[in-house]
Amino acid sequence: MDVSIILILLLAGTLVTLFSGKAAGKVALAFGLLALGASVALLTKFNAHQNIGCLGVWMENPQIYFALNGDGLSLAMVLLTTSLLPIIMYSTFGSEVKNPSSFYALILFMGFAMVGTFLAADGFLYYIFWELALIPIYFIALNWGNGDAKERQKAVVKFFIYTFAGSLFMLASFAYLYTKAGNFLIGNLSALSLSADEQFWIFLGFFAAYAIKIPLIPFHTWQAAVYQKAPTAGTMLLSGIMLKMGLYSVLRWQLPIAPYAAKTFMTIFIVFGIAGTIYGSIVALRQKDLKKLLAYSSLAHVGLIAAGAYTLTVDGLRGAVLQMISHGFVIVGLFFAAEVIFRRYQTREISEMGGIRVQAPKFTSMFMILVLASVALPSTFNFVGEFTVLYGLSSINIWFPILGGLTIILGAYYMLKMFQNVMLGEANPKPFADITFQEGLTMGVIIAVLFFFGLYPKPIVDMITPSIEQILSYTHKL
Amino acid sequence: MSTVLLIFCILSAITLSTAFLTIFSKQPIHSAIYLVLCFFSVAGHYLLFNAQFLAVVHIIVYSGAIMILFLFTVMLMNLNKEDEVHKPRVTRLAAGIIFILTSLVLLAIFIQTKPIVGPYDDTGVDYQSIKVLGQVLLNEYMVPFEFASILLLVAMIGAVLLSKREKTEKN
Amino acid sequence: MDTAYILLLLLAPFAGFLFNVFFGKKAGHNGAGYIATFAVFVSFLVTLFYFIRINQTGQAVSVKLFDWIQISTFKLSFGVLLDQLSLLWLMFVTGIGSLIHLYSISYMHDDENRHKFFAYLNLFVFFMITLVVGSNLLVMFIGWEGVGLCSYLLIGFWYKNQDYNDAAKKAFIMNRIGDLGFLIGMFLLGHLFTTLDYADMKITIEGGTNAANTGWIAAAALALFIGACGKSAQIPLYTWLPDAMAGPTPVSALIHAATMVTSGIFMITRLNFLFGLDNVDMHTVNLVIAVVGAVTALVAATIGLVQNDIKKVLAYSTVSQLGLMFLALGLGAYEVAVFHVITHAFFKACLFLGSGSVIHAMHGEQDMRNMGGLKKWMSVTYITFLISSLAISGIPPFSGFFSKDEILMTAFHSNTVLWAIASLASIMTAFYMFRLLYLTFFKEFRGTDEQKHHLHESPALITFPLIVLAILATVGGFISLPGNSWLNNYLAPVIAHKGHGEHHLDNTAYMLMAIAVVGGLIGIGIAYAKYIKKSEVPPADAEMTGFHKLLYNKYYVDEIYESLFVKPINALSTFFRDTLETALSGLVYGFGKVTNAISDKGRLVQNGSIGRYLFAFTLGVVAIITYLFYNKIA
Amino acid sequence: MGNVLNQIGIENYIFLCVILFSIGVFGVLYRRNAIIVFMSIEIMLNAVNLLFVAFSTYHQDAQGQVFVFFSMAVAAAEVAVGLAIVVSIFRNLGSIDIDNLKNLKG
Amino acid sequence: MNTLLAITGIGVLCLLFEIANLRKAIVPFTVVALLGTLGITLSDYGTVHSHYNNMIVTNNFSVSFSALFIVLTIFLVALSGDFYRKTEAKISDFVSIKIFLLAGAVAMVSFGNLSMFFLGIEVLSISLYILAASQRLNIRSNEAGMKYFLMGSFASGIILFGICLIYGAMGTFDIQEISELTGSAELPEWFFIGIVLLTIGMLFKIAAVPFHFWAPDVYEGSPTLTTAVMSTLTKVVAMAAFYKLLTGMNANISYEYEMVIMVVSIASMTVGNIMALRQTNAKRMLAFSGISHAGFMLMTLLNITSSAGTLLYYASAYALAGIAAFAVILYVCRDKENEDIYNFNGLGKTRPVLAAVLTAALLSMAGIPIFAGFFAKFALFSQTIKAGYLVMVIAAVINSIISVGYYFKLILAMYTKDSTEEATKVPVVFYAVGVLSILINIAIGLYPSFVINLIK
Repeated sequence: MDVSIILILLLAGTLVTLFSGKAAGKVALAFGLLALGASVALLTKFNAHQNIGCLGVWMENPQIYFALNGDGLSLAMVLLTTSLLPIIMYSTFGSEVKNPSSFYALILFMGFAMVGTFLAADGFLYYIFWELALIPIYFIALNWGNGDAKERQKAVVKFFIYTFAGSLFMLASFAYLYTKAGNFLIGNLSALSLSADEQFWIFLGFFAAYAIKIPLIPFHTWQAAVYQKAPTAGTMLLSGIMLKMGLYSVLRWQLPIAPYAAKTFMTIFIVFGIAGTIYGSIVALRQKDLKKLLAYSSLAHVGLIAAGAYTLTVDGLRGAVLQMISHGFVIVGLFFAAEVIFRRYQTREISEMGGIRVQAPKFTSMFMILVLASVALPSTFNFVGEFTVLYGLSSINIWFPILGGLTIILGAYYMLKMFQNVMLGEANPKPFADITFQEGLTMGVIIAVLFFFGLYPKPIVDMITPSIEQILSYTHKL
Repeated sequence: MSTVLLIFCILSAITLSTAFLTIFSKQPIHSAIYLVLCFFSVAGHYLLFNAQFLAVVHIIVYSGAIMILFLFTVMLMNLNKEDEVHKPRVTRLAAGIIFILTSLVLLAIFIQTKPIVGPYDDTGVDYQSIKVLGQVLLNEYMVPFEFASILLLVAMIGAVLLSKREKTEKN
Repeated sequence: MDTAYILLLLLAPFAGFLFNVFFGKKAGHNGAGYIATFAVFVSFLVTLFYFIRINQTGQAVSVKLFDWIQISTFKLSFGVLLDQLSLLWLMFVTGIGSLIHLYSISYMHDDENRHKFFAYLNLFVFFMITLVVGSNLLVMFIGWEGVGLCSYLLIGFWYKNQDYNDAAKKAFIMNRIGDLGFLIGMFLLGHLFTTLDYADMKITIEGGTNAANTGWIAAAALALFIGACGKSAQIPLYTWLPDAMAGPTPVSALIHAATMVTSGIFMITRLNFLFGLDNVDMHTVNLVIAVVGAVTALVAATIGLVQNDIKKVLAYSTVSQLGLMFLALGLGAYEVAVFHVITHAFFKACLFLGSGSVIHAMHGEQDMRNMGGLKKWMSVTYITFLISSLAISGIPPFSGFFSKDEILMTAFHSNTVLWAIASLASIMTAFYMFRLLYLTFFKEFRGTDEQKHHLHESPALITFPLIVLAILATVGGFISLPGNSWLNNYLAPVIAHKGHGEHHLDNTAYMLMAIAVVGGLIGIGIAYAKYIKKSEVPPADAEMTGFHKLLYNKYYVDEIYESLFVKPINALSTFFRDTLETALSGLVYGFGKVTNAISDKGRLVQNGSIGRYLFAFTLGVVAIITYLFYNKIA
Repeated sequence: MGNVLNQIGIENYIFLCVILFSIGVFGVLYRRNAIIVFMSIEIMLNAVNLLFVAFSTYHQDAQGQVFVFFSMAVAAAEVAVGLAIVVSIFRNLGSIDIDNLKNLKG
Repeated sequence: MNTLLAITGIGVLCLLFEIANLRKAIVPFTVVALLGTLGITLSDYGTVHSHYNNMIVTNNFSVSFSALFIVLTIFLVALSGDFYRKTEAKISDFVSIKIFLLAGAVAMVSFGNLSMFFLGIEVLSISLYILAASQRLNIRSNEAGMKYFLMGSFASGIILFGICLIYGAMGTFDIQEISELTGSAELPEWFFIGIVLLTIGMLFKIAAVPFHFWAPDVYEGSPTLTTAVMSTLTKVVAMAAFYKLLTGMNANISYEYEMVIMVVSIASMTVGNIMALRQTNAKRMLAFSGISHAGFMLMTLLNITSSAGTLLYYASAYALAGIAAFAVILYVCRDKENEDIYNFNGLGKTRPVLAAVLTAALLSMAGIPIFAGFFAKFALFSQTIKAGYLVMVIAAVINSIISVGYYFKLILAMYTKDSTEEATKVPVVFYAVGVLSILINIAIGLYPSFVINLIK
């Protein structure tokens, strides 16, 4: 058994779901859980130091391999995906979904593409999965999204074209690398000795793809609108997992292939990330739409993660990975909270909320915990990540953590402000039923994960550290 | 100046001037007639090359068939009166400029790219009698020859297709 | 065995928290309160056990629970260190904590969400214990942020009032500013020492420090001090504390007087081996600490002079007292600071609880202008309040006298300017405390008849903690008598002495004591003259003028901060949201729009005319040929 | 009989054909009557045919002349089809002015 | 050679069927017969034959491309049955013309002599003139036919001139001999002029800027099935023939020539894509898209010695996607006056399979994996980079981005707008053609080496 089993499961799930009519949701969830089970089984194999990677020839000319990574970093990201997928699917059970078979099939397919992206060890394969992930989310956002259809179209199409545009530059970079190396295996690509100029251009090519996907400012303009317009499940997929594709790719592809460029321009890219953090936090302050606010908070967080990734230190990278995972969980939880409110109030305007706490104490507590996790309260998972990232940044220049750390101040500011406006105050005249079991379970699972790894991140750290050291070894060879 | 050259010059003058007249004539019928003259002068060139067979075929095909078709169409459409509006002056001027440009550029190139000067090949072997042409055409060029029939078949089907009235059509 | 006890110590309040969160509502009317109190009391017992043990053996207990965060160069574990300092802190955290829990049962008797209240209180105690017992800075940071969180939750306990929520938010954010400093300090120390463990850092420092690093160590110390400023409400991060009085009064007593706000002092004392380093950079840092402390003490005291809200006065008094403690820290007298922390915990907790008792009786009224003459109805509250006021004013033999005197003495030996400032602050303290006392308990009642009708002494659950705390406020000073200090000996293993720890009882000392006492009495005297003799009542808000108004409005610091930071950031946010985002987005759309516009124009070229197409064709031919054979033509 | 080109020179033929070809191009651009445009195209083809024959003589090779046959066949086919199109346009529009054919644009 | 014979045989048989009054059988027969022909063609794979004095030369290049053309023709013929249902009397003519067109196409990739090439291209063109103008009562069809005819003949004249000059320089029409002669030192300049004129003629045929103006008008005006032929079959035929001409005659491509190709290629991509953005007619939009794809395919000429496989792949990917797209367009615009995009509204709901097919086709053209179009683009990019034309690749990348804009316009119409009319019954042939071609597209997308390695 190797990691391809997860891909097979998800793809099979897609097909089965597509033809399972009304029961689609449950079928999809079952497949999602199966994939999670498979990932966990693979984890045990991995922990027993067995090889779970996969290498097969796909085509001879051009030489392309069906190669999948079986290392800790990939596995961690796969676990993130396969554990969030069931949560996301389960979270939709509380609301009516039209045309459910297509909807859940698309979600599973999205999962398939994302898992593929995280696993691929062949650049070409990776690129295919990378692009493939765009299609389902495009349709999910387009067909199941909310708000004015015209506006939504505009936002979604912009998102698609924008991200696609970025990735084409990556494709060009890969094409160039291929002419140099003769194949796409990550090991061979990283082993190439490219000149400084070549590295610079390749780095930029990758950067175009990743900066838009992550997104880093000023390439983020698609983000808020799409998050707002997409259905919540789509937003969760986007923010919880898809953003991480970009960040993961920075670690997996960009840094090892163009280490010299990464080193030379490190400061610039760190500044990009940190600027995004501050900018995102500030913009989030005055958002009127709950989902948009969360979108900007995402922007702020990923900026910091990216900054950490570009430090080229073990701490920065490790922190980035930890932060990726924790952010994945917490942002899914937060978007779900927004959805819970939407189910009851049919609005996302913060100004129309307020005074919910009186009516829904359980929901309030859970929401509060998620808010706190998102502002990286120690003992939550997010703190572990943020601390490590900031520590990594501090080893480059002490001003980086000072500026990047502004996020813990501004983050607290906008999140608490949001919480205050949404939840607190005199009781809202509109009734608000406290959360159902289904909703409680969804949030409860996320919260449990956040606290468990917040106090005991060791399993993940142990899993990812060898991969990170491997990645950094390419940058040290210079 | 040899006789041949003189003949060449006269023929060329006729060719070019009739070609021009074809274009400048306001009446399509006149154009057609000038074009026939032009074709005849080209046939004269062929004869100058001693390519009698080709000259004859040329006259039969162009002057005989093609031009008849043209004339027939012109008459069918009753276009013998002067009813054509000229293109705008600018366009005509541009056309003139393009003409000059094209011919100048091409001429310039060909003047500059004269092949090696020297006596022309004269193998003395017969290469353009009907017999030789027939052999080349039906031996070496048998496949294109047959293929040309497909071309003509297509043209034939097409001409019918384009002009045949269907039963369902009202007019 | 230690592990089990320590887990009990830590987890008892946490268990209480969990119980109250999930079952508190079903646990009977006062069930939540008793369980919470019991939970904290259990911790107190464990603490007591270890306290007694360490007094006998002098052996610190250190336990590593599990590995937590891994940094490239070192691992941070979740470790617990029970030494003299942490146990001392635990004693009054859990001790006073238990009392205040007890008090709260009655105080929060009528609140529908009291189970939540106790849950939060338990959670607070849990985090406070974590903060104190952590064996490294990161564990302390958990507690550090955790108590901030609980403070946030409890300040905003009455969440229907958005002003309270604002106050809570403000507290959290200002704390976070300090927390960033704390984090930066940790990073710097991490790079310097490759550990954040106190013990390891201490060993490294005692082994001698690299001179090149001293600047960085000082920077780290400064960063940590910023953290302390946030938590302990020092200039410039003090404005949240007065606002934090929005929370229920027991919270003010526990968190915003006795325990949480002293974390900054705890942290610096904890790191005394670091802050006490003898080099130029560190001296500067210490001077900064001392000056900040002194100035805070004075500024807060001046504001406290004119406040009319009973809790606000106490809040500014707390800020002021904390300032004095920082002054002591800055001067290197760590045990003195600790001493004042303890005495302050006693009398200030007592004062807050007393004011709570008053507010309770007044049904939520906090404005002293509407009180007066309460001693008739509330004798126990009055007496305990009086004792505590005497203590804070530095009147012997109450505890405050001893601790404050030590601070002043230390200051006098180091820097007379600081001493003068501190003394002035002390005089003011005496004045406003007695102003408070007189306005509240003396003269005629100035409230409504309705309020008057309901006035009553508080029940035993409220008065019992008051009495206990009043006793402690009276005798607490004896733990560190000048010349014969039990406290100094007790803390000796954890505080590196540099020789000026104790002051000999020479003439100067006696003179200073006298000055302090006289100063205190002068303050009391002025208050007496003003409010008893002249029977003045502070004017209504609108009638205030000049300096009085400036003080009453706290020097407009809040407003200054508002317009310096909050408004610009919000304006920036609006600008980003409305302008920059649109512009950036427009830029991206712009590409689309431009291409579309080109497309629209381009369509006009394709006008359907064969002539034009042929022209283009021919021009293309000519162009290509000309380009390719240019050298031939020319 | 000797090579005619010895007396005329291949370049003269090339020039003639180039000019004739250009006249054809000119006609295509100049006129808007479809039939005349069409005739101009025939002029172009004839120019090339003439050049073929010239080259045939130049190389003393029959293939060039054979090619002219094909070219004629093509011309004939084109004329047949082209005139059919012209006729059907004339039937629909009553005009064969190519500048009136502007329904398809943009 | 056998292929050519078989194809003409089928064409003639079609005509005979008409006489025998077997109209209903024409389409099925043709499809089956073409499948047979495909088999015959493929049986020649791996061998090099030259027939009849080098008139026809079959090699892997010609076999592979012929096979592609036959496959495309099968699809196109299959769609004819429904398309010509109203003018059934003429169906034999239409089908046979398509078959002869295929014969011309095959001749254009397997010629060994320029005369075959010339006749091939004329058969192809004349067939198309006829097909374009074939709706004789439709003024738009007339106009399209006229435009195509006039410009096509003009281009034929230029091609002929080019061939003539090559002959003048070489004294032969045989590709093999020409290729040998190009090595000699005293190469008359005429040859290059000839090549350039030939190039221009071919650029016209593939509709590259600035010789592209006919394409949108003709595509729009022609009957939709004819448009399908032009945009899929003709385009790839012309491109393949162009490629074969240049390689076959061993034309030493100079730097300037490459510059011209580059400029034309970039211009085609850019103009095609930008102009497509604001089109409302689906056919017209695909015409412009075709122009941009021509630009892409021209990139193969920059690395001419080794890019035949890539060209075949790109051509297959593009043409198959085109067939799939046109199958859907044909269905949607069956009884419509025009092919405007609003006709596609709500197709995602009424006809999900067809909508999916069209979506997939457009995604393939846009170059999104797993569809073949993506791999084609990639192969093209890497090859061009290898040849050292980074600028080209960047231009191509930017163009790919623009192209997504208009492809998505159609997709959006299908999925986000509501249908205005009742769905009519879909003849199964549309499903069959659409799904099959898209499946082949995906299949070669997953196994590109299968196609790319056909020509090494």
